Amino acid sequence: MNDLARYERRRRIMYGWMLLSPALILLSLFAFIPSAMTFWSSLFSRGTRRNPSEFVGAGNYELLFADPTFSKVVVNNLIYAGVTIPVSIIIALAMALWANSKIPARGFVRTAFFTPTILPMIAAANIWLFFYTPGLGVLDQIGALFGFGSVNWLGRPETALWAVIIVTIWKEAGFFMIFYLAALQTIPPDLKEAADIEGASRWTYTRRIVLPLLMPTTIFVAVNALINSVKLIDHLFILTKGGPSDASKLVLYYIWELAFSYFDRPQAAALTVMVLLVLGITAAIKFIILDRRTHYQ
Amino acid sequence: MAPKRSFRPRLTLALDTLGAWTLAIVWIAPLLFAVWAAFHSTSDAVNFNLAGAWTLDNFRTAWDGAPWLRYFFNTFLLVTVVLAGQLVVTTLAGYAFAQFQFPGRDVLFIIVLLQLFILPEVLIVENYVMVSRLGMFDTVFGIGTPYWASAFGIFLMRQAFKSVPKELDEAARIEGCSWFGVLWRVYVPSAKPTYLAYALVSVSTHWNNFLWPLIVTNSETTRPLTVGLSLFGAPESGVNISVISAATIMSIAPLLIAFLLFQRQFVQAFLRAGIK
Amino acid sequence: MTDPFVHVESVEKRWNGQLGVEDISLSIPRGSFVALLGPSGCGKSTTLRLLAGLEVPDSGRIVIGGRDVTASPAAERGLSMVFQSYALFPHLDVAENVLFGLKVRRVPRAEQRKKLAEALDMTGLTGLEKRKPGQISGGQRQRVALARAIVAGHPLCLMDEPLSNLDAKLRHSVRRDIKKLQRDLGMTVIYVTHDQTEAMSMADMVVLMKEGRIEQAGKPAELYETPASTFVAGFVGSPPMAFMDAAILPAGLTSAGLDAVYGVRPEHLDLTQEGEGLLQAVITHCEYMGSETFISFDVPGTSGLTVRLPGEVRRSVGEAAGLTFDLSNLHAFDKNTGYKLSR
Amino acid sequence: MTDPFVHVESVEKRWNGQLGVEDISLSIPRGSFVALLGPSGCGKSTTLRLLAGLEVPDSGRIVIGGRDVTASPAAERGLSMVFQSYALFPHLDVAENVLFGLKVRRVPRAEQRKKLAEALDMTGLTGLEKRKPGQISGGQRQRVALARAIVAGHPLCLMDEPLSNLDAKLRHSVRRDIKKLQRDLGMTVIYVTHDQTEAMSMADMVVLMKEGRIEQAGKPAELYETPASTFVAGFVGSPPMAFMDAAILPAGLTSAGLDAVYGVRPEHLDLTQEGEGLLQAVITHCEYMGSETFISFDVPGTSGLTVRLPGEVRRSVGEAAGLTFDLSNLHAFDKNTGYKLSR
Amino acid sequence: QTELTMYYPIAVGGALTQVVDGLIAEFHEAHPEIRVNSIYAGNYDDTRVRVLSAISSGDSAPLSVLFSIDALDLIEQEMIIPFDDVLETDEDREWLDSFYPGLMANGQIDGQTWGVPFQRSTIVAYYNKDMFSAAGLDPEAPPANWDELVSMGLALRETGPYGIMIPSTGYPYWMFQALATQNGMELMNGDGTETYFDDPAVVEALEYWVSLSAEHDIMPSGTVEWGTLRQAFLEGQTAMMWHTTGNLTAVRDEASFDFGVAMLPEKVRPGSPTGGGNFYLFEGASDEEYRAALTLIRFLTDPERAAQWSIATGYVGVSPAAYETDVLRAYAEDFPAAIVARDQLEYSVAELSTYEGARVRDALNTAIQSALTGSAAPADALAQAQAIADRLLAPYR
Ligand SMILES: Nc1ncnc2c1ncn2[C@@H]1O[C@H](COP(=O)(O)OP(=O)(O)OP(=O)(O)O)[C@@H](O)[C@H]1O
Ligand SMILES: Nc1ncnc2c1ncn2[C@@H]1O[C@H](COP(=O)(O)OP(=O)(O)OP(=O)(O)O)[C@@H](O)[C@H]1O
Ligand SMILES: [Mg+2]
Ligand SMILES: [Mg+2]
Repeated sequence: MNDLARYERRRRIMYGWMLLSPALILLSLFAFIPSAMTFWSSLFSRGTRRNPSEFVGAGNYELLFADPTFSKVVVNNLIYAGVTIPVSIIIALAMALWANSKIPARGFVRTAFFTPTILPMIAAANIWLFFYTPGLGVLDQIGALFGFGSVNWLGRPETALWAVIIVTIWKEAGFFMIFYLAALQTIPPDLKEAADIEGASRWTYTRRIVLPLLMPTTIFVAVNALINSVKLIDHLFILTKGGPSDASKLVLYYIWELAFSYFDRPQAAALTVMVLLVLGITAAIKFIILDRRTHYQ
Repeated sequence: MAPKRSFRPRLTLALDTLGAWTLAIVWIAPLLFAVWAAFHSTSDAVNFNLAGAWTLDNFRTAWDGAPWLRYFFNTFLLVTVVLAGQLVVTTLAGYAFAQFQFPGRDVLFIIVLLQLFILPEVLIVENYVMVSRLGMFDTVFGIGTPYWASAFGIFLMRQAFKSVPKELDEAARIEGCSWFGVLWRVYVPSAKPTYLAYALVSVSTHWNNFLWPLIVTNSETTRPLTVGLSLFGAPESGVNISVISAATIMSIAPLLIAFLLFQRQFVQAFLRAGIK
Repeated sequence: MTDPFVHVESVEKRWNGQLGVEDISLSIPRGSFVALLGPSGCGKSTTLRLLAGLEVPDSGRIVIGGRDVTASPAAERGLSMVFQSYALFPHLDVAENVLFGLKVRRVPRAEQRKKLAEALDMTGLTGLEKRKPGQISGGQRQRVALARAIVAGHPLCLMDEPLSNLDAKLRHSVRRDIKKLQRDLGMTVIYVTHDQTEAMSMADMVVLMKEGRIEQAGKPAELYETPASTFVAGFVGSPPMAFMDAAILPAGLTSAGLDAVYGVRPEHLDLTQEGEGLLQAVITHCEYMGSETFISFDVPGTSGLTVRLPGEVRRSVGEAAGLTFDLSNLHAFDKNTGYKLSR
Repeated sequence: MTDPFVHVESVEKRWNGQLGVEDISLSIPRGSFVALLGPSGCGKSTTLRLLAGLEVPDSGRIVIGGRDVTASPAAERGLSMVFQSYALFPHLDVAENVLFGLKVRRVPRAEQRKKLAEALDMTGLTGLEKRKPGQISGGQRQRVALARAIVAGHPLCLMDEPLSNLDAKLRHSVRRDIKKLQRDLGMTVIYVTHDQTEAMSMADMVVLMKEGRIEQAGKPAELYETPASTFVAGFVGSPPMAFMDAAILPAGLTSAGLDAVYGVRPEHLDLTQEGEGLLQAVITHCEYMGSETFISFDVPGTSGLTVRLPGEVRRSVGEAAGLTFDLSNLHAFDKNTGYKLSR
Repeated sequence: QTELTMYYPIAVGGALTQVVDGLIAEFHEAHPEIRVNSIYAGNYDDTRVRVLSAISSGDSAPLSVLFSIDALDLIEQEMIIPFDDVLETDEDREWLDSFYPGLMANGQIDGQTWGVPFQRSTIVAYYNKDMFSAAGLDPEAPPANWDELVSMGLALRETGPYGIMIPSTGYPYWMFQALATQNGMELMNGDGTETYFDDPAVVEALEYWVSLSAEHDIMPSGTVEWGTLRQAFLEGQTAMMWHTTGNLTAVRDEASFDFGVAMLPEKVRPGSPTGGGNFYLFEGASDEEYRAALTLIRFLTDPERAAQWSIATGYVGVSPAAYETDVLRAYAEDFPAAIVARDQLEYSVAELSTYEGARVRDALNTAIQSALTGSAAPADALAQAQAIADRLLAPYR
């Protein structure tokens, strides 16, 4: 009779792999093999007419570390991530709490919060370009009403990155709001009532009950925001192209530039490998540490 | 006479309303300005001439300025191809992960999840080589296939399928369904909210995707809206704000209108699918 | 004290014009155990939530402990509440859940510890302090909810179907524990349930509701023995009272006329040989319960005719039999309104 | 037919080495109603699922209708199943749910229509064809599940706690409907429940399970009147049998010696004046149930001593009383194994 | 029939597309045996990416218009072939000599010709005559040298608008090259292996640029956006702008005021770099395709077409013969601004072009922008750019 059980098991294994194969093949083609190839090509120098490609080991990485632009884009990206992640999370949370409360015209408020999310980043950047343009732009005109002088938001190294960051937050917050909203609606209303009866103020309820219960969502959103802080660079193409003097250049944009503008694929590969490494560590932290900790049920 | 609540809750409500409305207005303002600019001549737009005449000229200019119809069609085709592929691949994989016990499954699942972090955007260079090698350069499949095996989708489908009560599966089996019958008749219909939410995410993501299509498209016949818009918006010799606003409004209009019409369902789909 | 502890005066609450509850008036003495009983949707929870301050009545007055609290927020009414779903905070452990209210009120640490120990002891939860709600059983969760209500030390405790998520065996034992706690602490408990057994066995006073109104309020035995209407008669007791049209009874047997409908409880019906007795009937069900057997009959013009017989009685479905009863055990109701006819 | 319709032979199933069920042997005649009864986790569902073909046994043999089906998939065993959660497909309407199996098997349209009409009629669902499961009540959902089982026309129907999601009132009436359907259609039903009332009142044969094994199988009255062990005695009957150590009974009263424990049912206990009777006890609970009152007592060396008295009896908790009983109504069990001592 | 795919660096569907499409249609009429499939691929950078992508993925693209300064890198990547390999007749070779030498400079490397000029521009100064009048300046006498530029700028600033805007995004190095040239120094050697960013004359040029805003406040501080500058000029935010001649027609069509076009002012000499795109022939096509490509290039660069092109766009007519045509003469008569670019060609220099061109230019761009935005002193910024260039170019020396 044990044959029976064994046969059943084997059948399930076969089906399992069969069902997974399309996904696995595609993942290999467009994620795993390219990752490996990226690493491989980061070990060779660029081939030109004069200097054919040769194995250089860590050479590309050394070049990268010697490249002042590299440290500049890394710092930029750290600032970019360090600001966009917490700020968009906080704004998203506020939005969700408001969009979930019984205020008048809630539908309009929700729509307003969420609309930027569905715009292409390219379109959003076009719109914001209009905002930022010195002299002509809306920001300057508003500033002028209050007697401020014209500010060249995108043209000054001190402000360019911040201008880009604002666009990102504007685009992202509404999206994250939806996740918070979904999570808020899974909180049973009787928790609020129980807290009311115990005499908890709204603030206490929010801080002691709502925020902890939203923790898994916050982690999810934070990871997404982190991923976005690496991949959301579309607006750079319109707004600053990384300038002035690389003040708003981000890592992925630099990878693009290295590969497609400078034709330096090996350098691009080396930089890509480093980004993958950082993302991999993030993944490990998320799956191993955070996911375990937040499973309170 | 009806007993009334004390003053405090009403004050908080007023503050909440004020805060929410302010933020909402700030959030929607850029879009409103773009709309306004699109319907006014450039000088009226930049000088905030409120008395300025409304005009459709910018749209006419923008419309003549690029093969938008073609771009719309390309984008439409692209999101369709991407979504169709994703639905098939993620359904099968999600089903395997949710309902089949086999050795190595959990390791595989972690590997799949890893892909959440191996962003296609980061791998543009090698993926570009791969797509070229597969002969898919400058085709809609070249833009689409790398997104088919979406780890996010697989994760969602697995989640959705796992939440289908085991009894439904068993009831269907007792009634004579094969494994495919069970998938098709029980799991897929039960996961409808998830499919809907995922489809919305996928469509809006790929409607808006830019960097990858920028790299793998080369011609008008495949170029999606976003890339078209960026080319339109960055000519060598300078831009005209009103015309660009018009083009921008034009290219976001379909999705924006669809969203405004269906926003209740859109948000609801998200909430019901319990994505978190 | 002669004043009732909880006093509700013609309270009404509508949901967008639709009826929630209406004309609810109640006087509840201190220390009593009151059950709000009724079918689903009859307004039990609404009434309780009005008392708790989770809803504001459209009209009427609520007085608790001599203070008019009609417009006070929940926290100021000095009461605790146990929810059907327990409403435990899933991210807090048992101790934190129980102490939530004390922490909010900034009760000193030492006192918190003391009260916690007491409450856990009373509910038999000692040792589970550090578990999360997800890590304990349904019955234990129920006890945590109780402990949270106890620790606050309020004289009034509201409970909304606190046992309905437990299985039959557990329900029975927790029922006794709640009753014991209430008695030991001298609390006033208002208890919502749709299970008449629960209401009858626990309460000092049962308030039976129907469609947003109070149908009858009184001691359990009052409801059982002198039901005010066919609704009460049919709701209380298991198996419930059977009803017979006056028309099918032998003429002259009763005085109330043909507009009456008569009710009789299973224990007051007797089985006789076929052809004898007051009614002739056909057996439709025969349910053996161990200590007794219920036999149900089908007679045109009656509903729910059931006889309760001790021990095992073997009768086949479809068999014919006679039924008899003592006239003094009949309850007469108005056929149209359903209300009791005064004899 | 002398051969049993369903025959199970020493079936065993383990979960990763842990016991599921063991040594299950059953013979079930065609047309009978069998209840699998037992506490949570005792293996009732596992047994049923083995019969259904949803699990494969580790060893043993299952024969249904004379065919060895041990290795057949569920669909080929010619049976239908009703789940505790009803397992209705939420995206299909009532008619589609009922016809699901027929559609899968590509039964012709006209026949589908005919069978649907019949099944809906039998279960009283006519008119609800186009509703989704979410739009009908719990009781109606339960009926849809029944209709789906009926429409397949299989001679064997397995039910896993089909009533446990219904409330007390409804449970009682659906119980009767199921019993009637089974009888009218001549189906063989194997019915899982943890509610002894259900098992006792519906089944021709009750199989009481404990920790993966069959503890006692037989007619309901057999289990009630001659329980094979304290486990059976304590599980069947409500309130359950009370137990007394031989040591606390007046010496010489019984013959079995001090290693015995005696059981007595509530209906065989009588209340006497304080100081009289065989035992002296203190009242711990007094539960009024309408037609009867249960009074529980605390006596060292006993457990669950409860007296069943008709009507309302007012006694206060803490009062003392005497208890008496007829020796012939005592059940003697081995104190260590719990099994019945042959007199 | 021969199919030719040609990548072209303009935004799809813009005004220019129609002009190019018109030219191609004419070509199809004249040469029915050749079909040209033109792909408009945005700006120069985008187009270069497009072409290289297409070629490396196996598509054939025998000819394209790309940045004139990409030649060195394209050679280094072994992407293009010299025209000399395709030319067959003496007539062909004569044709190659018919262009302005200034425009050929970037395309001639190692004694061979790799690029043929087509969409070529140079920087000119556009000025708002109405504002000049308003500020009491002679609207027919734009600034001729640096000092005049400052003094006139100051006069103009009095009346409100900025005096001048020199764009510093997009192609800052290009604008800067004009200033450096005017100060008597070219930025690189002819082989593209040396740069002179830290030369004192070059530093002085950058200091002058910075002083326009920092010292004289006749230019806005920070960078000036290339893309929106035309708009700013048309909106009257500035009285003068330096911009490509490629904008001429657009400015003419949209300006609501009287404007003039002038050569750039001089310091020690007049000067402006050329710019824009050349035709290149790419590796991997068949002889037949190269012949067809050459036919097309010759067709598009013949004087009649070049004149037509120049009128429609404002780009420079690529050969002296173009300016001899009747159409262009008539046009120049009517609109003298149209020949300012040609006149300036006499003083023009090759655009900054080195090996590792994109990176070297980026380094310079960064230096310029940091100086303009005040985050580095011009001398330091340029020294750093020079260091980077030295590092990048070392392997090629
Ligand atoms: N928040 C609400 N909005 C609208 N109607 C409501 C709301 N709460 C209750 N109702 C309605 O008021 C009536 C009484 O509801 P209530 O919850 O008090 O019933 P209940 O007796 O507690 O029923 P159950 O036993 O099902 O809990 C019902 O008809 C219900 O539909
Ligand atoms: N799929 C499974 N994997 C592992 N163990 C299982 C599985 N199904 C059942 N078991 C174990 O087998 C034993 C019997 O379970 P079963 O579900 O048959 O109990 P049951 O009598 O139906 O209980 P309940 O009344 O709670 O439904 C239990 O100890 C249970 O933990
Ligand atoms: Mg309720
Ligand atoms: Mg079970």
